[in-house]
Amino acid sequence: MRDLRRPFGIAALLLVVAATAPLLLSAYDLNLLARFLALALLALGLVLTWGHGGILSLGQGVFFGLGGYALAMHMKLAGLAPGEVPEFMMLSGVESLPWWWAPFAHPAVAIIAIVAVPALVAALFARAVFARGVSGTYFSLITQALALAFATLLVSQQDLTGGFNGLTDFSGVMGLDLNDPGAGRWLYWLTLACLAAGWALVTLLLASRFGTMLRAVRDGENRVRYLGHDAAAYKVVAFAVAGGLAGVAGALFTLHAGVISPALVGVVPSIEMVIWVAIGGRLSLAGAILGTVAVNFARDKVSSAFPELWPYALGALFILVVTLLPGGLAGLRKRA
Amino acid sequence: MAFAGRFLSLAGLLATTPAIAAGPPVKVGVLQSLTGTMAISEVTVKNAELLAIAEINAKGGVLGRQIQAVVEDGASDPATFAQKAGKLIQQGGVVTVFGGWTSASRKAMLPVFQRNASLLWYPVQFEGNECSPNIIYTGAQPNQQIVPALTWATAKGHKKYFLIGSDYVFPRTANLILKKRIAAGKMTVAGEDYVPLGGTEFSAVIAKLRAAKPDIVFSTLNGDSNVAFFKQMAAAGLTSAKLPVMSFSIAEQEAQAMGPALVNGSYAVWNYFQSIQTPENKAFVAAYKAKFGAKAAITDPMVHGYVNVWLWKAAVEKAGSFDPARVRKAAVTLAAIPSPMGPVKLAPNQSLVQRAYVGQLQPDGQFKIVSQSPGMIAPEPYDALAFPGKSCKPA
Amino acid sequence: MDPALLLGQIFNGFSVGSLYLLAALGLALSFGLMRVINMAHGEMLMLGGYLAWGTLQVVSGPWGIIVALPVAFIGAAIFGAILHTALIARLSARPLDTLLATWGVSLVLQQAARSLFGAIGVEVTAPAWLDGAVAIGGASLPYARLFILGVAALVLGGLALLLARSRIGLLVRAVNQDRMMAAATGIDVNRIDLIVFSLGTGIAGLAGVVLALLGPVTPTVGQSYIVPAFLVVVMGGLGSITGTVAAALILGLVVALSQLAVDVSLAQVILLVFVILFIQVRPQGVVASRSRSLDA
Amino acid sequence: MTAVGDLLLAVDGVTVDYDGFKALDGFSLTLDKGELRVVIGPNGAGKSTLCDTIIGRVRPSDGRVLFRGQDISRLPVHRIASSGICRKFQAPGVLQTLTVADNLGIAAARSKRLWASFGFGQPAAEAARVADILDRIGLGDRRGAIAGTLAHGEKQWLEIGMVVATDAELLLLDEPTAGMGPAETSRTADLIRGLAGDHSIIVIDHDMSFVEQLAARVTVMHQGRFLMQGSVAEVRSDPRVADVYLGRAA
Repeated sequence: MRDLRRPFGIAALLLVVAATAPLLLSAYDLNLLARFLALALLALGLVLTWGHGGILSLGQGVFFGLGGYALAMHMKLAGLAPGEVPEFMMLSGVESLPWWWAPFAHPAVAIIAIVAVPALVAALFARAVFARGVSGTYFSLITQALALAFATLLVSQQDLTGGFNGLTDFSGVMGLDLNDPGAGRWLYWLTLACLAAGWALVTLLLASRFGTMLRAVRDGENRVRYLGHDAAAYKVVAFAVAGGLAGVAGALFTLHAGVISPALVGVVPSIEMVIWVAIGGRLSLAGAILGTVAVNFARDKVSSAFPELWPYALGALFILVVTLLPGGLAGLRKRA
Repeated sequence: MAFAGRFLSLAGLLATTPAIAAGPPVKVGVLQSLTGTMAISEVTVKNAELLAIAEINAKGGVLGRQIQAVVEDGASDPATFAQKAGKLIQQGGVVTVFGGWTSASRKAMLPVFQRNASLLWYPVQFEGNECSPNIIYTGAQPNQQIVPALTWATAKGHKKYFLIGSDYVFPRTANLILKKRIAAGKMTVAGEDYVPLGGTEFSAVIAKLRAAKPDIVFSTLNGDSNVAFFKQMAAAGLTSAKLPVMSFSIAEQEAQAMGPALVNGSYAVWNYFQSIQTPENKAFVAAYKAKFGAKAAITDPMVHGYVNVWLWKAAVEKAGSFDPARVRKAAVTLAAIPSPMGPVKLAPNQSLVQRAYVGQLQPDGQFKIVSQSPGMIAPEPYDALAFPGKSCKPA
Repeated sequence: MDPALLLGQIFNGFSVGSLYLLAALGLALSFGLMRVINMAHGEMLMLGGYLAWGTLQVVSGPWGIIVALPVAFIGAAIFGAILHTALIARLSARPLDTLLATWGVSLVLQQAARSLFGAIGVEVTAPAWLDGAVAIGGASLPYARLFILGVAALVLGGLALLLARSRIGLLVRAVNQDRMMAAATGIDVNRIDLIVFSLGTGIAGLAGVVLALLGPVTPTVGQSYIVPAFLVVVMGGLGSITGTVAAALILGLVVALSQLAVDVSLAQVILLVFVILFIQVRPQGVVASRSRSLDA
Repeated sequence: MTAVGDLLLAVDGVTVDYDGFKALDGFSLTLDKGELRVVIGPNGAGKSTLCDTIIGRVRPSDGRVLFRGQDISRLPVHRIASSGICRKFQAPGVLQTLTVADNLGIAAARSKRLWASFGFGQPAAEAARVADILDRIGLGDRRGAIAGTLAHGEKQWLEIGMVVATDAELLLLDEPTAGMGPAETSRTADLIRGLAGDHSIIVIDHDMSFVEQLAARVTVMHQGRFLMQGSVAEVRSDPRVADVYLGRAA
């Protein structure tokens, strides 16, 4: 067992720094920071699966989307009278609420679904693929196809999902009025709390025997199998945990952005999620958080000022970080 | 929201005091996709909006103040649009925003404008079914584009319609309306199919089309898919002479890029064509080409973007204030102002009263206007047949 | 069901399958040899498309498209050689990192095409001799699609001949069997990698030319075929040309036939579900050669 | 089933077919509890395939593999492994980024259940076992080293250690001395001899001096079939064995 005092100490320190943000930042920047911290929660899952498990998912947007849609469905239903359906359904000629929408009206169901649905889908998908011995590059390609299929499915079922426009225009959630000027601060605290909890969960997992087993599977999956362990099970669990984290990230992001749509869950956003972690450091939780926040702030600043340069910059980042700096920024620190 | 609204209108009151009449530049937001899949179309709208701002500035600005455009990139992503709209209003200090293209981007921005009691000027034809007090919709409502197209086709004697679209909200809603109206006219829908945005494989669609033998195809395909569709239609021997196609998303820019030979003879319905012969339009086309290159094609959404800025200027001057709440109240009571698309005015539901033109593509990449609506069409966000009982509550 | 429509869709299945095959063949070749996937493979299609367009600016006339084929092949192969030398050879032991780095290449190439040729794309006009269609049993088979089937068959035949008969083919097979052993017997394994990779990108260049007959050449033209091409590789079986051909045709037929019942969008979803179900039944791919778990 | 006497493993008429090439062709072999057996044969004789078949990495197209009287030839790999068979591969298969102690710890884990991994530290019995094995394989002072940084010979020992740590009843050692010098080889031979009795062991090798040091019964394979069986001396003097080796050399 590794000594956990140091990482928890550093995390506590970072948490104190993050807690000062509402005093220092404008409402807009605070919202932006909160949004990126929500994304960082997803990045933690990638450190677990990719960094420590050697499983590169190019379809993390799917689980992000499942969490986001779970909450968005709840918020769409929250303001409705019994028997009513959301406006987009009515406009598509759907007169009664589909059975699988109905449970989301209940806040507890929605909250559980935010974690459980993506985690369960991730587990079932991973089980189906890993149990047949398919891994490595194959797995990455299949996850990418999954992202494409999920986004396409959402778009094509417009009457049930809101289609290409996604779900938007939420008034409030579980007693919090999103139009209230103070709501942003509450959401920031909520995000920070979720991120801290997610960080603690992944840190403990990585420090436990599970973490050692996961790294062992990464190093030599068959070796571990010949030692009598069910290697695929560790990967399935890691993938499911990452899926659950992505789901929470998606739900928080939906709160901050006020929208969840297929554009956020497809092939391109899914692979960009990986670059945050690649830049921050695939083996470092702190690195992944910093990488996520840094890349997204850079996008916010650069893409408006130099729109035609941003794709070059992003592409170059992919190439350079992966070839020259596989440990990311966190790796740089260790090397120095 | 109530609190923020009151605060802003207080600020608005202060802003109207004559002392500020010749103050520092007033900031407006220009929010279009400069990157991503939509950039190709939206950059031209951005250009048109900036052209209008430059022209107004050259004539002395608004209420004696110059206009400063703050340009942001929506990156073809609804969440980014919402984020950047918030940035423009909260940090950029803009009094209004011009922008948006896809309905997805508009839907994502809508709550931001409502929450901040600000105003968005939206320039693109869309599926209707929305009226927010915080958005001015100048692009065609369904009854100003889709329905006139059907009226024209019916008059031409077409009875069997095949509906093909890219998979997003506008095509699906447009086709919902078309299906209701085709049924009401005792005509038939021969088939309906959707291709993912950007999709280029039409072999199956064309096979179904051949089997269904329609009189005309109504296409709500978008962007690259159009080129692939027409190419594969031509390869299958289905030329526009044999099977006419009416497109709702092909304008001069797309026609130019596709090679006019490919789409020659096909039809489109818009509220503006570059070929409109009025002094105002000639001046506008010349000014745009002078600024952005002689090869530029001018399209309907660009002109709506351009007109939006001028409407805003007129409304600000009528209101004597930059306050969004006062501006939008003034906007709907404006008298018609001249524009490249003819005199335009806003209806009480904050959409534009405008004419619909049916154009047929010529080998030079321009549309020949073959028909136009008998008069100005008042905008109706909700189609009476498809969505009975729905209407905009007056703001 | 209309028998003509069914017949037409079977033909379309082969037609779509031939496009998948041309897009996937290069990927499958280098994946079999090096265990890496080039995510910028779609941009090699794009490159082929723009080269076809460029060729037609110089060589107009009915046979321009025939000239464009070798131009695109050589151009894309040279680019592939550069890409391999500069990037992929350096990453060969890290297949997942290769995925990400080549994705970066793909972003840069797309944006470069945007900067050079404009976002809206360019238009390659099919020659008159490819206009029209032949009617068989009520179904219509466009000449352009028959031409593409022909190109795919020629590429396949040429490749089979090259691998089976030529000296380079022998070396490729040797490396494919056992890298270490081949290296130990004095074969320059890196050179073989380079040649196969360039050959693969060259084939993608050809695919770009024929795609230009069906649609516009845009900076993102490769993206619409690349995910199906990946699925072909997943389904085909490691390094097997036969498997790749079978997988491409099966997936082409799945897409075409499912469109008899659903729209194009849903057919794409069905495609993925089919592949996932398929690997449940046959994880080793259509043609089994080795275990799919790529470590020992 | 009928477990006769001390019989532990019976490979019964196994055929493995790789697309027409028979890597094993009706091969049979039996092994008693505690027995040390060496399997030799020229390259391509099917020695590694034999190990692969026993551990479940390849599936026989014909025949059975009985372990403690039970047919295991259809079980998944990890089930075979946890039933008491462990295999060391030709190329060292240590877990590169883990420490030496973690490598052994994973092998020594009593409970291979997933849920057992959600905890910290190591049960005392397992820790003691790891310490014991570290001493036996001579890596006591390298317990904290990252396995990937070990020298080649050390990796081989670590891997043998991992096989032993599983406490499997049957150990399959595929070329345990590949790449070792004479001194290391004889140390390895000592180590393996010390394990026999507690474990049944099949060693695959073709280094005859090493085989001699093991002083065990030898089974000779050729082209996937059983050729002969006997002591080292008997094997050395058998003309058929000379033929297959010389035949290859010629």
